[in-house]
Amino acid sequence: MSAKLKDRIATFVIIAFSALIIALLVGMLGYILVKGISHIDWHFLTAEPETIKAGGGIGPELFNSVYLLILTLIITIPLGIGAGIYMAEYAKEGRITVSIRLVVEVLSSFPSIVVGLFGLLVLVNTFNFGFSVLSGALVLTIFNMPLMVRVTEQAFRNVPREQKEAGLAMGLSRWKIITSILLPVALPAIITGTILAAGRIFGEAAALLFTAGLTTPKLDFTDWNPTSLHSPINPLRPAETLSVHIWKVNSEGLSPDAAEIAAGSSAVLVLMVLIFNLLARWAGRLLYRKFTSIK
Amino acid sequence: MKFGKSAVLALTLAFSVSLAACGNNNNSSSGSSSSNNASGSANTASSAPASAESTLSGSIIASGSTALQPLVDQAAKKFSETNSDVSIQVQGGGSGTGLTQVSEGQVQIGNSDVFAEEKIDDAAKAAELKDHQVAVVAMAAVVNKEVGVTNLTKQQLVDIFTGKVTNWKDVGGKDQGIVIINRPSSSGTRATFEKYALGQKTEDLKGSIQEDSSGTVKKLVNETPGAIGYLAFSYIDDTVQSVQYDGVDPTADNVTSGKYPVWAYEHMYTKGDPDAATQAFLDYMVSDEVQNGDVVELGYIPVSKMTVTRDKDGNVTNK
Amino acid sequence: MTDILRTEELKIYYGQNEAVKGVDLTFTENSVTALIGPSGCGKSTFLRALNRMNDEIPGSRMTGNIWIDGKNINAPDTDVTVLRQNIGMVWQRPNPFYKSIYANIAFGPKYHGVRNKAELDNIVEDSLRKAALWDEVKDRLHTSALSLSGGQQQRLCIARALSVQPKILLLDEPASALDPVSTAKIEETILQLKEQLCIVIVTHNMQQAARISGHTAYFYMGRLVEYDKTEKIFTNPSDPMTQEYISGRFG
Amino acid sequence: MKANHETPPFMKANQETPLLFRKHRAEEWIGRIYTTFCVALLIVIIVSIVYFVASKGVSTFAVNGVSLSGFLFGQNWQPDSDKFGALPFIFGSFVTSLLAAVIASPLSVCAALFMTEITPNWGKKVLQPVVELLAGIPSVVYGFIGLSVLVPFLRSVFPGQGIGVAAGSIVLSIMILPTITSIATDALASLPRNLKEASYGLGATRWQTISGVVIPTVLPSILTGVVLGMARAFGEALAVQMVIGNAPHIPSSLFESASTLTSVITLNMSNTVMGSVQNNALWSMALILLLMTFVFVLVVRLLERRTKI
Repeated sequence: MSAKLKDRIATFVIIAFSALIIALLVGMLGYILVKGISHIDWHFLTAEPETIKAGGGIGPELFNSVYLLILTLIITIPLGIGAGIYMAEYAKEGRITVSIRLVVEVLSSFPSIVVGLFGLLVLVNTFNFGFSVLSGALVLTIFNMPLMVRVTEQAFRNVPREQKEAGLAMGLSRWKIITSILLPVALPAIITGTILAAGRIFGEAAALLFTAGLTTPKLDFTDWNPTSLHSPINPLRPAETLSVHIWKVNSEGLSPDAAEIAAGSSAVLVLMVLIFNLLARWAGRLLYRKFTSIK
Repeated sequence: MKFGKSAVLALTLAFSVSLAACGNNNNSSSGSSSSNNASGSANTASSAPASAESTLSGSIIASGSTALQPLVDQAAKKFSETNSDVSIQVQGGGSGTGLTQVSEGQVQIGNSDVFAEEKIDDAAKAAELKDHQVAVVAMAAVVNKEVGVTNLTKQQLVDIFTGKVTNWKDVGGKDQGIVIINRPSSSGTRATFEKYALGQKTEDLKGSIQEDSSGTVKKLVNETPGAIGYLAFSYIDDTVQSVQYDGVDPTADNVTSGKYPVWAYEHMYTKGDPDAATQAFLDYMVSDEVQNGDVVELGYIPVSKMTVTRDKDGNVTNK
Repeated sequence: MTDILRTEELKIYYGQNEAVKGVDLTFTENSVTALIGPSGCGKSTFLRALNRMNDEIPGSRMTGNIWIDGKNINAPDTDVTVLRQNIGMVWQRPNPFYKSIYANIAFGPKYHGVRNKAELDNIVEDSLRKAALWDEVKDRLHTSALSLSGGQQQRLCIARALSVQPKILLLDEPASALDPVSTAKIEETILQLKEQLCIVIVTHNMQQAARISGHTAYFYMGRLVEYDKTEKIFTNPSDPMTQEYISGRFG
Repeated sequence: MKANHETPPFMKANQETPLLFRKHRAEEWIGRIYTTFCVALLIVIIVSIVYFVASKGVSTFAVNGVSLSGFLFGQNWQPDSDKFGALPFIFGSFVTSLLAAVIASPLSVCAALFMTEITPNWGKKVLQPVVELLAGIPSVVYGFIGLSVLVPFLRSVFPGQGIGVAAGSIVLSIMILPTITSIATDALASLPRNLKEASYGLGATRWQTISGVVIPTVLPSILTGVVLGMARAFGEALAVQMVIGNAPHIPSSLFESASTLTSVITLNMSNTVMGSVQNNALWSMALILLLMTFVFVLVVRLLERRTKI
């Protein structure tokens, strides 16, 4: 076989495999959307799920997913950014820094089910938070923090060194330099990374099975007292998220339209992830422009 | 299981500080309500009596069996309507989790598909739990509609689930291989089926499929040629073929009359005697309103209708 | 003319490598001193020692004395943030903050306690005027500093350094990345600032050193080879090495 | 000799306002303490995860007296008869993640080559977002599609019930595709241009350049991606559990039902009571998953060290 022929064949194989990957995604998205999108309407998005009757919705689940995400981000962002800043600005190269980096790496590669079990054991049982939004949010924090640390560290390292020098030469404290000079420059990258991580949180299910639970109490959207059981914002109520709902409906669903609900929920979930992706790209570009240059 | 106290303490500290650090509304409120929750038992009558018709108050958490959860949930909503000071939270998590949590005092009610003695290794711990049987769930073997079998004897089922018979033609069906869709070894449904349908424990066969959830079992039996599984009555519909057991139809009437033996109680366990609010709720669960209404609606069999009773060792007596 | 800054036996190490090998130099008020020498001769390292910026480089170490204002700043109890407020610095590449022109200048004074808006406005205008940038930017003070040209950005950096009213200004090749027109403007600015400040400038450009500085120091291999009036250095240096360097035989 | 002139006015001003300086000093400390706390929290989290999982996982052997070798190498998983052989699950985890890597690696490398060597422009615009989206799809959705599309397909084409090792591996391979692709792409993109130009300059074809120069140079990076992908596959729970069949046996064919560590934990954890032997055995499996994470990270580290040299 001549070199040229080999080259042709190889090129063909590479292109064919790449096309296969695109086809896979298109096929999967197409399947989910075709099956699910016809089921999505306002009623589906807002109604409560039904146990045995058809026509249930995913309103509480959708709310739970969003609420859990927000709570997680509120806990994670300050902690993750703090630790990321430490890694980028305070840590001196040495054994300790190397081992912290290892910790971040290991923590971000823990299987979600193991972290979920840890949550079950420690948060749900030992601390007695029960199956709750809070347990779920803390477990998701464990996932999200290493990601945030990496994103933040990288973003800070990408800020031109001269910015920091300029601040130092003016006699600013290190903390002032970090918060007032470096952070605004690093922020677009941090936000993009956070949104992408948020997409992952949104889809997480395995860990939440054991922490946020498989149920949702009846939510009363007029009750905003966080200690009341039926209040949507009570952090100690169980909360079944959208991805957990898919798993449950798929496996335990009694209602006659369980398959459609699973498909519809999957479509909503995938659309949300798509939105997160687009939002991350858009926000990143917009913020970068806003922070760096010409109005 | 006991961990080093200091480790737990350190961890508590770390988490609470981390919560304080972010200092947001939700979290600060969670702190206060978590301490409410941590007090464990129901919080009786601390607030002023709100409604005239009810003197009960407290908060109840029931967790455990996912099979029982819809029923308890539905009943709890109704109960709260008339007893507005009692808040009831119903959580899933599985029978094992429910028993763990009630035994550790984390919840007031642990829902279980099986007798606590079958799950809890520590006999003393199991003895602390008080059983409240609120419904009966019966199950039947189901087969793929194509296999051409509508009745199986106990022996035939044993032969199938132990792998002695591997083709439907040997039990009166088509010439087709048998695919077993079983449950995992920890499943309460499997325990019931093995105990009362097969009369013996079975080993997991090589190549058999195991699913914990009834929905998946139904889907697979429907789709897989030659499949056999077992489902609670409430899951059985026309996508699968339910099978007579020794010639007895799997119907609710046959269960209540004691003719059809493959059934089990749904249990709601409390640790010792329940407090007033919990007791009232448990009483409500076995009231006619729930038994003839929600229980039947959700596909369980009313425990009140049963003409026979059964103890944890499987001894059946007429009422 | 009074002395304001003086180094004695200043030695700087990067790890095992001795980058500056004992330099004694004195700088006076209202003067421009040029530090020249081939790349790697230690002149930039020396400059960065004067406001202790070398502290930020891991593994660097410094011995000897730097007297400013009657205090040895190479002492452990020196508060470097106070020191650096009194010594401004501008680098080769302009590094304005990613903020508006106004915010770039007002940032330092605000941090150091100026809260009054009118006073801030004054400082901003004053600093920009001193850096000869006011007329070019006065109508767009609140646009991004990065929308300025390179030369303008560099003068903005000078203005920023001036905003906290330093007595000493360190310039590390401030014009080497700029076009000739911008360079001329920077040099003009430097000459004006000389009236109020002690300026130390590192430069590779012989003509520039000749044009703006009163004194010149020639560094080679971490040593101060020769220090004298600029005129003398460029016309009749006493050391043959200096002669070789300024006549362009190496470097 | 000391300089003799008045203290400059600005310096005086600073000395007269120690309050501001105290504020700045305090600010500095707050920042340092806060960030250090955040990092310490990470360490607390990882230590407590390891501690709690290990203390439960070890009690199977220490408290319940199950033999460690019986657990690791036993083939019989019959908790009711006190047989706790976890080998089928360990085997299942390794086989599915290895197979997933075998399926995904060539696809990923081709995608990476497509994006960097063949049509960088078009590749970046189309394939890159596709890969990122694949990474974003939640695992339950993969499981859902696996069960609804892949299993019936396999059932109709191959012997068996469609459910099994093959289905699990294929689902996993699609899930880890983005991991390997993005790492391989980064490695290829950072390759010095002159390396390839030298090869083209000698008259080599594109494929000769790729196979002779490019791939050997970036092989350690690609392997890093493969290992990271395997690590993800090893720990994935729901998607696998939905399609693999969960029989506690070592399968004899790709189309036979099998189990992984994660699937057996998912199925049984909520059905068992904490403190019971069976429950502890599940924690032991979680401990294996945890330890494997460390192994994967270690392997990645070793590979990265090789990349640097």
